[in-house]
Amino acid sequence: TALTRGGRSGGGSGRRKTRCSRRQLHVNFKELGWDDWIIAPLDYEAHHCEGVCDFPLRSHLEPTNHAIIQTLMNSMDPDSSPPSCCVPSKLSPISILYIDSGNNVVYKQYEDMVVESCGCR
Amino acid sequence: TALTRGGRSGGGSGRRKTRCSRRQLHVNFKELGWDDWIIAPLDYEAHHCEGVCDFPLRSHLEPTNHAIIQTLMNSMDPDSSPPSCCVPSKLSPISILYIDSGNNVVYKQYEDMVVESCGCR
Amino acid sequence: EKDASGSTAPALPQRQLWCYCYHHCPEDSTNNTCRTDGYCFTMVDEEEGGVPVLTSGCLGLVGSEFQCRDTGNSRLRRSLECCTDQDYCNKDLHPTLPPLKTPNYADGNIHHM
Repeated sequence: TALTRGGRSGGGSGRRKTRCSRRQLHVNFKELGWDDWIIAPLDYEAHHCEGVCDFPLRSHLEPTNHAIIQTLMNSMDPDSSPPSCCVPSKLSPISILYIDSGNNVVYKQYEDMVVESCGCR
Repeated sequence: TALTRGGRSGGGSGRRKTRCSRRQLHVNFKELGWDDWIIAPLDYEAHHCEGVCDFPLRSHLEPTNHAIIQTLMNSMDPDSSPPSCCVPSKLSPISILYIDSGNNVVYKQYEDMVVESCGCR
Repeated sequence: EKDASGSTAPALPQRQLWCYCYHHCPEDSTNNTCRTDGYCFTMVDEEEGGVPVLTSGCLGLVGSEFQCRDTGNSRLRRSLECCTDQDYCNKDLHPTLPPLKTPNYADGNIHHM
């Protein structure tokens, strides 16, 4: 069979594996029912990480040695352990204006609210 | 139906979900075919993280704000995003004695080789 | 220096290396290239259906001793080669799938009818 480049499978109907990458996740505080204490913003783009972490783990996924070994073990024997998992490797904060329990209006920075990049861990 | 304590579901046949925790993963360098360059150790206990990250994310899982919000969004609409993932939150090194490309015997510490604790990210 | 599946431990490159990448390049990649503190690689692996697929890209320095050596015992056949001698060196890597492993029958258990 001819070698195919890039695509998970050549011309066939092969299922294309989507690898670990950053995806969209729009968070609406109103839908969460938090508009009774959050003034602004009422929604924001948080992103999330999703996709397979398969061998070899590319450099932009910043794998740890453990993630690499776990991925190798999984490729040898899938029952020995799951593959490593696609999770946020870099996060950033957002600031929220809200009403606290003492009825004061507070403007506070919440850490680790937005995914900047994903990795395999 | 009466409230029950601890069990995922009452007396019924409900499947008990295993939560995010540290599990065993014994790594055998010989089985990986690396005994031609690794002298010692030839195997070690690396552990791995596995299990569900469901609401509420307990404190020992050290969730980020993003993981908490993603878990909430997933519980509201499972199609919006996957749940947060059970991954190593603390890792430790091991030292390996090996033969390098110049045929020298080297003793080197490899970071992040053993899972010490797991978390939801 | 090129490192096949082989026994040599890769030397430790210091500078940033440019590599060709096909399939699963970083989000900010341009013209199918990526950059790393470690190695370029090219791999041929066999999909579930047996179709050999060629992929290439960047591997970080962390864990390169493990990934570049790979394991000869993965369930699906694959062959990965790493290089670091010059930018885009993985353009010249042409790994080939290892031969199929013939299942070993227990001696004497085969009865010829």
